[in-house]
Amino acid sequence: EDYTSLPRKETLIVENPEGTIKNPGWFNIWVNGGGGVSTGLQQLTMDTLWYIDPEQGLGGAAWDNSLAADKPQYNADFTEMTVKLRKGLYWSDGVEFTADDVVYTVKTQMDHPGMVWSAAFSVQVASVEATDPQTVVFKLKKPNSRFHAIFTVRWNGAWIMPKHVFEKVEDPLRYDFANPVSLGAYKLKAYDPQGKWYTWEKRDDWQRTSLARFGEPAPKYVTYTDPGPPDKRTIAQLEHNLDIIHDNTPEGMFTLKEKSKTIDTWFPGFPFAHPDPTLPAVIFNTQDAPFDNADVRWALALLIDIKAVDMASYRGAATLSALGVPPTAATMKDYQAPMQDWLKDFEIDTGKSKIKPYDPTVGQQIADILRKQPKFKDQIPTDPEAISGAFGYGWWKPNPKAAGELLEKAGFKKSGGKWLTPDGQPFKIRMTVEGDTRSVFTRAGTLIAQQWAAFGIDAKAVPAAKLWQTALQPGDFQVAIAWSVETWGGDPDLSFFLDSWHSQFVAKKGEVQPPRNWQRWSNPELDKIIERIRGISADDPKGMELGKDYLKLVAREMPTIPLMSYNVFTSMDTTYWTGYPTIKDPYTDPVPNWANSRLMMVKLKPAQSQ
Amino acid sequence: MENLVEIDNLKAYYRAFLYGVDREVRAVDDISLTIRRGEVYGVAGESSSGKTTLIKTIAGAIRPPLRVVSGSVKFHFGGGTQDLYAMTPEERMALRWKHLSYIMQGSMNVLNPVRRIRHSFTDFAFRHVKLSKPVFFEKVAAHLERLKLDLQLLDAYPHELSGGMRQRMTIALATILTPEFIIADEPTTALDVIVQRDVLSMIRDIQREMGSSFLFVTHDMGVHATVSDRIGIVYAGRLVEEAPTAKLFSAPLHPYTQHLVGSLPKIGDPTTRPSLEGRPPNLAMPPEGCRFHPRCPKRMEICSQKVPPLVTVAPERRVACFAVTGDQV
Amino acid sequence: MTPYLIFVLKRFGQFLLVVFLGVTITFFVTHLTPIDPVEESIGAITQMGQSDPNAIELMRQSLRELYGMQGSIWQQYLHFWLRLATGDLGPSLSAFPTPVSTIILRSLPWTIGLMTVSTLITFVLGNAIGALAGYYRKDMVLKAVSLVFIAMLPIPYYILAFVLLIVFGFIWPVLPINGGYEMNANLDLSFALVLDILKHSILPALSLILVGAGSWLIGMRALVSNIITDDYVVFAELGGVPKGKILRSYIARNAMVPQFTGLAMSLGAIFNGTVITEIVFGYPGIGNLLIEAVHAGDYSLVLGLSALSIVGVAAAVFIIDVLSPLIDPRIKVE
Amino acid sequence: MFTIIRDLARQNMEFLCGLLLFAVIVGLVILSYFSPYGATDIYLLPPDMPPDGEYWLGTTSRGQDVFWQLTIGLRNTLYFGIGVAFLSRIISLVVGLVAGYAGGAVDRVLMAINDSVMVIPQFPLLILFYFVLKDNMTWVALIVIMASLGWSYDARLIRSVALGLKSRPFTTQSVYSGMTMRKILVEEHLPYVLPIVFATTMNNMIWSIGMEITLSVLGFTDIETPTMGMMIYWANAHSALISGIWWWVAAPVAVIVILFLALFLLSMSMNEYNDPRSRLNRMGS
Amino acid sequence: MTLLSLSHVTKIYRQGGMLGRRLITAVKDVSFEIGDEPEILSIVGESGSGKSTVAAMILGQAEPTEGELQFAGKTVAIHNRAERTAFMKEVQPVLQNPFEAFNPLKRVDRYLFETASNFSTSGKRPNRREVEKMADTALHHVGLTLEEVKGRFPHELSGGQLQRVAIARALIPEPRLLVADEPVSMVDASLRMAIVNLFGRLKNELGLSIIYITHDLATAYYVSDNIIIMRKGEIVERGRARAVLDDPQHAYSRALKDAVLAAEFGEVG
Ligand SMILES: Nc1ncnc2c1ncn2[C@@H]1O[C@H](COP(=O)(O)OP(=O)(O)OP(=O)(O)O)[C@@H](O)[C@H]1O
Ligand SMILES: Nc1ncnc2c1ncn2[C@@H]1O[C@H](COP(=O)(O)OP(=O)(O)OP(=O)(O)O)[C@@H](O)[C@H]1O
Ligand SMILES: [Mg+2]
Ligand SMILES: [Mg+2]
Ligand code: NI
Repeated sequence: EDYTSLPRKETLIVENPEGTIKNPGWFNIWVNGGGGVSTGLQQLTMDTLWYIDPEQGLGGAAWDNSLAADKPQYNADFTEMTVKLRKGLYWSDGVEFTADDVVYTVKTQMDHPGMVWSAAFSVQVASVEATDPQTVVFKLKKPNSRFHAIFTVRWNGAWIMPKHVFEKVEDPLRYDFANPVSLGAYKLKAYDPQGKWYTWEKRDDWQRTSLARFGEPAPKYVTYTDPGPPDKRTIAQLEHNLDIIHDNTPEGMFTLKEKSKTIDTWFPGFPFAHPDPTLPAVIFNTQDAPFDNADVRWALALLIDIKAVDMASYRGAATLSALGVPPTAATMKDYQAPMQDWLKDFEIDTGKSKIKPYDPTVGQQIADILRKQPKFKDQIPTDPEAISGAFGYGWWKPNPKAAGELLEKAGFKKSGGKWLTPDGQPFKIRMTVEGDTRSVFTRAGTLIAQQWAAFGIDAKAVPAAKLWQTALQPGDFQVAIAWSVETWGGDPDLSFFLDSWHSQFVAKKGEVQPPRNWQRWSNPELDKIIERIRGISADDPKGMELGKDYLKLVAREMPTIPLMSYNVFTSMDTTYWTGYPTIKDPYTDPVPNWANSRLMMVKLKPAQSQ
Repeated sequence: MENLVEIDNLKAYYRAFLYGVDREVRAVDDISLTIRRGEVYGVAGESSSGKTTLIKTIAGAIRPPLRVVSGSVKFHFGGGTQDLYAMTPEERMALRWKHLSYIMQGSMNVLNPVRRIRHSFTDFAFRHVKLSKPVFFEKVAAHLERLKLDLQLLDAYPHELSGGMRQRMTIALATILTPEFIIADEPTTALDVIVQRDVLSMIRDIQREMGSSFLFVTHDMGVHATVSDRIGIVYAGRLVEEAPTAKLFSAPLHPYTQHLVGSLPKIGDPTTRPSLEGRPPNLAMPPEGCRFHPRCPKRMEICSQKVPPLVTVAPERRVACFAVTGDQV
Repeated sequence: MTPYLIFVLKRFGQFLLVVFLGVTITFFVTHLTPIDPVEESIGAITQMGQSDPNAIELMRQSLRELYGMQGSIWQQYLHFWLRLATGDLGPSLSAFPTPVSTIILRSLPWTIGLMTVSTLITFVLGNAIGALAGYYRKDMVLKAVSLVFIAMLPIPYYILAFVLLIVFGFIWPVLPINGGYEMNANLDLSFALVLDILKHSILPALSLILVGAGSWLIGMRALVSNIITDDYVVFAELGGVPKGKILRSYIARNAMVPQFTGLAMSLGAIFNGTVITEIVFGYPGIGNLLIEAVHAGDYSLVLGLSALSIVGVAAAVFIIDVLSPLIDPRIKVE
Repeated sequence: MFTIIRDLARQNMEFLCGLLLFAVIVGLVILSYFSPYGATDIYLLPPDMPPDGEYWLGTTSRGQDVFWQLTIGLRNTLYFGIGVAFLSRIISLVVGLVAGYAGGAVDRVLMAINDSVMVIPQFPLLILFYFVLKDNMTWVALIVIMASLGWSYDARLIRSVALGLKSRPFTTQSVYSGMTMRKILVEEHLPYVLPIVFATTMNNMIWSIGMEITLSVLGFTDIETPTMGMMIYWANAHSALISGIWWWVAAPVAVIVILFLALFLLSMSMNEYNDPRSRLNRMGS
Repeated sequence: MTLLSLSHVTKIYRQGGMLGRRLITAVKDVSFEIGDEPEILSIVGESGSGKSTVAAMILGQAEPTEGELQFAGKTVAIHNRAERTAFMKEVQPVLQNPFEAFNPLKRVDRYLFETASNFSTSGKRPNRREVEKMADTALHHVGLTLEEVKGRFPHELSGGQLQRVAIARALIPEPRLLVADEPVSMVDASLRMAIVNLFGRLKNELGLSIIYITHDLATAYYVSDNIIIMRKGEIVERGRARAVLDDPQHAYSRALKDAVLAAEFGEVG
C-alpha cells in the first residue's frame, strides 16, 4: 500500500500512557512479555464475557454482557457458574467464536503456569466445560460469589484466546501472537517496530463483534501513540496532532484550556479532570509503631489542611473524599451523599474532649477560593450540587489542639516544640512519595509532610521511583501516598478491593504483601464485613449496606487517610472528532487506556465532512 | 666587500608586565654592527647575555614580550635595500627563506613531529621556486647529497633521526634556496664532539660554495675559532668587542674577552685557569656605567658612572672599555 | 613477531581484562537491585485486575521458575559467562522470553546512527572553532562564537533540548519533534523515508551538537594556545609558511593527537545512549531502554546494555591505543 | 596572594570577568543564609507571580520566591559540585601520581582498575545505587558515589604528567635529598599537576552538576533538598515552560551559566598564571 | 681497601617491553676502581657509549645485569629505605642541568634542609637550627652562604650559583663519592671553569672522590686525575688523565681528541 500517513480525518489519535513499548512485536496479552497492553490491543481487539463501566455505560447500565448473553448464573452455594454466550460473533480471520474458545482459554492458562491468568484459574477452577457451543460451565474448588469478576472488565479482565490460533502453537508462553487475531471491532494495521505507535483499522465485518450492538464505530483508523512527556502532549494537542491526552499535569490542562478553543474535558469547567475509581490516600504502615495506633493516625489526619493540599497537588482541581471510597459519579450517589448526615454527627474522643471533626463545607470553600482567581473565575460551577460533584462534599477540619490531645493520649510528649514518641525519641516520619511518575501525589505528600513538620514532627517526603515494588509490597515504608482502594467505579459492589483486605491475606512483617491492603491493616470487624459480602451475590442490595459499615469502620479507625479522587487530566480535541464522554454524557470513562474506552468508538462523530 | 646587513643602534627589550612583576629586560641595548657579503660573523658571550635576542631581532622573529624599542635593521638583498622594521608583514614573508633563513636555537626540535620531513621542504621552500614538484625534489636530492644526508630520510619522521641528523636536516632546509643571509643560533650545542665537527665543516663548506653570509651564535669559543671570520662579543646586552677571529684570540682587548679567552682549558696545558667572580648582571636592573664593572679586574672610577662607547681602536677592531680607550667620548 | 604485533596483543589482553572487570562489577551491582523482575511482572499482571493473594503466590512461584532465577548469585555469574561465551545474552526478564539481544538490536541502529553523526559533527565543529579561536586569539567574532558555545555547555541538556523543541516545534513549527520518523509512516525503504528520518534527526542532533561542541572547543583552544609557542610552529612562521598551512598542518595536526583519543572515547560512549534526548524527542534508542530495564529490575537487559557499553568504550580505548603509533609517529611501540 | 589577584584582575580581562561573575555567585550563596523563607516551605506566597518589585524573580507555582529558592538551590548545587570535584580530585591525584611515579606492577594494577572504572556505564549504575540505597540516598551518598565514578579519566591525565615528572632531574634531586615518596608526590609533583587539576575540576563540576540535574529531572534524587536540578524538576513537574512560568526555569539556567562562565574564565586565567611557560618567562631575572 | 670497584659490569637494557626481543648492551664488561685516596675520575666518550648508565649503576639507580659493584668493600644492594638512606649518605649525584635540577616552583633551600634533616650525621633527627647550620657549612664549601640562598627560587639564582647549591646539597651527608654526570655541559665557558675549579678544591679540601662524566675533553684534562674513555659500552682506554690525553693510544681516543675544537684560531678539515 502506498501511504506515508493515514487520512487524518478518518484517524483517531490517542495517547498510550504506557509510553514506548519495549517489545513492540509482542501481542500475546496472555503472557507478560514486554508488549503493550493499552496500545489498542485490549481496547480494540480483545473481548471477554462481561464489562462493568466506571461510568454509566451504554446499554443503560454500567453492567454489560459482552461475549456473554446474560449475567453469570451461580448455583446456591456459589460453587458452579454457568455462562451463556452470544451467537454470531466472529474472530477477525473469519472463524466463529464459541464456548470452546472460553474453555480453551481457561485450560491453556491452567496448563501453563506463568501465563497471566493461569494462577487465578488454577486456584479456583476445578473444571470447565462447554456443554454446548454457547454454554460454558465452571466448577469451582470452593464457593465464590464473585468468580465472574475474573471475566469482568473494569480496566481489563481475563481475555478470551483464539483457540484455533493457539492450538497450533507449540508453546503458548513463547508465542508472540504477531498479527493478532481480533475479537473486537478493529484489527491491527501497522505498528512501529520501535514501539512508539500502533494503528488499528476497523474490521470490514465489525457487525460480527459484540460492540456492534451499540452501532458502527466511527474512526476508520485508531492510532495509539507515545507522545512523550506532558509538555509535548500539550504541544501536540494544541497543534491538533493528538486527539486524546490520557493524562496531563494540572498546569498543562489549564494551558490547553486557555490556549485551545477545541478542547473537551470531563467537567467542562474546573476541575476538568476525570476522577478515577481509585482513592489516593495517606497510607500508614499499621504494622509499625506508632502507626498501629488509631489515635496517632487520627491525630495526623487532623493536622492536614486539605484545602492547602488540594491547591498544592491539583491546584484545586480535585474531588475530595473523607470516606474510604473514590468519589466517582456513581459512589457520590451511592455512598458519599447518603452518608453526609452520619459524617456531620460523627464524633471522636481525644481523651480530653469529644469533637466532631467533619467540615461539610470544604468543597464549597475550595470553589470560593478558586472563583477568586481571575484565570478560573468563569469556570467554577455555582450550583451547590455541581460543586459537591466536582470538588467533593467535605473533609476533616484541621484541629491541632485535638491532634495534640490524641497524641498525648497515645503517650506522646511535646518538648521544646518537638513531639517525642512514648519512648522518648523524636517523632520522625518519612513520607514515601512516588517521584516523577505521579507528580501530583508527590506534591501532596510534600505539603502534608510540611504541615506535620509545622506541628513539631520531624516529617519529610522522600521519593521512591518504584513505590509499589520497593516500598508498598515489601512493607518498607512508614507512611506513603498511594491508593489501596479501587472500585468498579460504576458499580457499588466494594468487593473488588475489599476482599483482599481480609486479615487472612495480611503478610507478616518483612514479607511481601499481596496487592491492595498496603496498610497491612487487620481488624476483626472488617473481616466480618468481608465474609458477609462474600456470602451474597454481587448485585445483592445488602452489599451497599455492608459497604457503609466498612466506611464507618475505616472512618473511626483511619487505617489510611483518604484524600481525594485520583484525577486524570484527560483532554479531548474536537477538531476531528466529537462525541467524547463528559459529565454531561457520561457513557464511559474518557481515560483511553481502559478497555471500556471501546465504547467511545461508536459514540464519536467526525467533526468535519469526510 | 660590500655590506649585506646593517644594524644601527638596535634596542630590543622584553617588556614583562606579569602578575605582580613589572619589568623591562634590556636584552639588546644599543647594538650596531654590519655583516658583509660572504662572511661568517660570530656572536659570543655568556649565557643569557642577549645573543639569542639579538639575532631574533635581526631575523625579525619578534613576538611579545620582546619589542624593538629603537634602531634599524637593513638588508641589501638582491641589490636593493630593505628596512626590516619598515616592511609590511607580507613583504617580510616574501624575504624569508628566499633571502633570509633562520635556524633557531634548539634546531633539533624545530621540525613538525607528526609529518614526514619531505613536507617541511614543500612547506618552506616549494612556494619560492618556479619548478614542478618532481623537479624541485630532484634539486632537494642533490642538495641533501651534498650534505651527506641519505635521500630516504626525506620520508622519515623527525624523531626517527638522531639529533645530529636532525640538525643537519634543518641546515639543509635553511640552505636549500641558497639564501643570501643565514642566521644560526647554537646549531651544534648538545652534539657529540665528533658529530659537531662534521656539522661545522659542512656549514663552512656550503657557506663558501654559496657565498652566503652567516650570522652565528654560540658561547663555545672553540666553535667560533673554527668557523667565524669575525667575532662580536656580547656582554649583558651590549656589544663590548668586535674583531677578526685571529685577532680576538691572540690579543683580546676587553677584560671580559680576555677572561673568556684566558679561561679556556686546553689539552696539553695544565696551568690553572681562574674563574670569573660574581654573577651575571640582571638585565632588568643592569649596573650603572659599564655593565661588566662589578666583575672587572681593571675597574676604574669612571666605569661605574659612564657607559663606555664602542670605539674603533684599529681597523676592523672595536671595543667598549675605558681601560683600553681611555676616558674619551 | 614484530614488536607492533606484540604490542597489539598485549593491549588486547588489557582490553579483555578491562572488559572482564567492568562486566563483573556491573554484574554484581545490577544484582544488588532491590527490584525483583518477578514482582515487577506480578505487578503488571495484578494490574490486569487480579488480587487473589493465593493466586499471586502461585504465580510468583511459576514465574521464578520460568525466568530461571534459581541458584546462588555465583552460579548465575558462572552461567552468565558460559552463556556469553556463546554470544547469548539470555532472555530479557521484563520481556520474557524475548532474547535480550533482539531487544537491544532493535534500538541500537538508531542510537548508533544519531550519535555517530552528531558526535562527529560536534567533534569537527568544536575543534574547528577551537583551533581558529586558539590561533587567532584577538578575533572578536571567534571570541563571541566561542563564548556562545562555552555558555551553552552548562545549560542543563534537558532545558536546552526542550527550548529547541518549543522553538522549532511549536513557536515556529518547521521540524518534527517526536520519534525517529513520521507516525504511521510506511517503513519500506524509500527515498521519502530516508528524508523523513533525516528530518526527524535534525533537532536531536542539533541539541547534542550545541551542548557538546563547547567542551571540544575549550580543549582544542587550550591545546592550540600551547602548541603555537612550540618550536616547530615558531620555526614554520619564521620560515614564512602560510598561516593557513601552519594552522592546518602544524597546529591542528599536532593538537589532533590527544583530541582523537577523546573522540574515540566519545564514540565508544555512544553505547550509553542519550536518555534525555530519547525522552525529550521521543527518539528511539537504547538509553530509554536502559532506564526501563533498570526500573523493571530486568538485570539481564541492564547487563546486556552495560556489557555493550563497556565493550564499546574499552574497544575504543584499545583501538586508539593500537592506532596511536600511526596517528602520532612519535609514540614508540615500547 | 592579594597582589597576585590584583594584578591578575588588572592585566587579565578574563580573570576580571570571571572574578565578577564569581562574586555574583558567592553573593547569592551568602544571601542564601539570610533567606526569609524556609528552603522547603511551599505555598507561602501567591503562586505564578511574574518577576516584579516584590518578587524579584517571580514566584513558582508552588508558592515559593524564585530568587530565594535560587540562592539556596545554588548553594546546595555548588556544595554538591565542589564535594564531588574535591573527592574525585583526591582519588585521581592519588591514583595518577602513585601510578606514574611507582610504575611497574603498581602502575599496571592501578591502571587496570582505572580503566575498568572508566568503561563502566555511569548512568545505570547511578540509578541502581538510587534503588539500592533508597532513603539513604542522601546528598552525601550521592557525592561519594559520583566521586567514585568521576575520577578515572583525570587520573590517567595526571599519570601521564607524573610519568614525565618522574624523569625530571629535580625528582632525582629530591630522592637523593632523602625525601619519602609521599613527600615527593605531594610537595614536588603535585604543583605540576595542579593546572590539570584546575582544568579538570571545571569539567568535573559540569559533569556532576549536569548529572545531578539529569537525575533530578528523572526524579532520582532527594526532592526535599533544593538544588538547581530540583528547581528544574519541580518546574518541569508543573509544566512551567508550557504554561508560561518561564522565570522558574530561566533563573536557574542563567545562574548555572554564570557559575560556569565564572569557573571557566577563572580556571583559564589561573592556568595561564600557573603555566610553567609564563613562569619561565619570568626566569633569568 | 678501595672506595668503589666495578668488576666486569655489564648492563643490558631490554627494549620492547616484557616480550621484546631487542637487547641493548649499554655497558659491556666494565671494570675500574677508585681507591681510598681522593681522586677525580673522568669518563668521556661518544654519545650513547654508556657513561650515564655507569653513573646510574654507581648511584644505585640501575642494577647491573652481570658483574658486581662494591662500595667500601660491600656489594651495593638496595632493598629497602634504610639501605637506600645508608647508601645515599655515601654516594651523591650532581646533575647535568642546574636549571632543571631544582623544582622551579620550590625554594632551593628546601633541598638543603631536607637533605640535612634526612641524613644527619649524628643519627637522630636534627632541629631547625642544626639543619641550617649544616646547610650553611656545606654552602661555605662551595663559596656561598645560606643568607644568599635562603628563601630564593631557582630562577632567582644564576646557573653557576644553582650548580654550586646542588653540589653543596650533595655535600651535606658528607659523602665520600660524588657522581657528576655532565655537570657543565649546559653552562657557558666561564661558569664551566668555576665549577670545574670547585671540584678540584673539594677533592683537596674535603677528600672527596668525584666521578666526572663529560664530553669536554679539555676540562677533563684540566681537572681529573684518571680518565676512562668509553665507546659502545666498552672502555677503550684508561689511565692518568694527562698522559692519556697527551698521547692517546686507541684510534677512537685519537679521533676524539682530534675532534676537539681548540679555542685558537684555526680551521677544520
Ligand atoms: N620571553 C622572555 N621574557 C622575558 N625575558 C626574557 C625572555 N626571553 C629571554 N629573556 C631574557 O633576556 C635575556 C637575554 O636572553 P637570551 O636568550 O637572548 O640570551 P642568550 O645569550 O641567547 O643565552 P643562551 O646562551 O642561554 O642561549 C635573559 O636575561 C633572559 O632571561
Ligand atoms: N632506561 C633505558 N632503557 C633502555 N635503553 C637505555 C636506557 N638508558 C640508556 N639506554 C641505552 O643505553 C645506551 C647507553 O646510554 P647512556 O645514556 O648510558 O649513554 P651516554 O654515554 O650517557 O650518552 P650521552 O653522552 O648521550 O649522555 C644507549 O644506547 C641508550 O639508548
Ligand atoms: Mg641563546
Ligand atoms: Mg649521558
Ligand atoms: Ni520513573
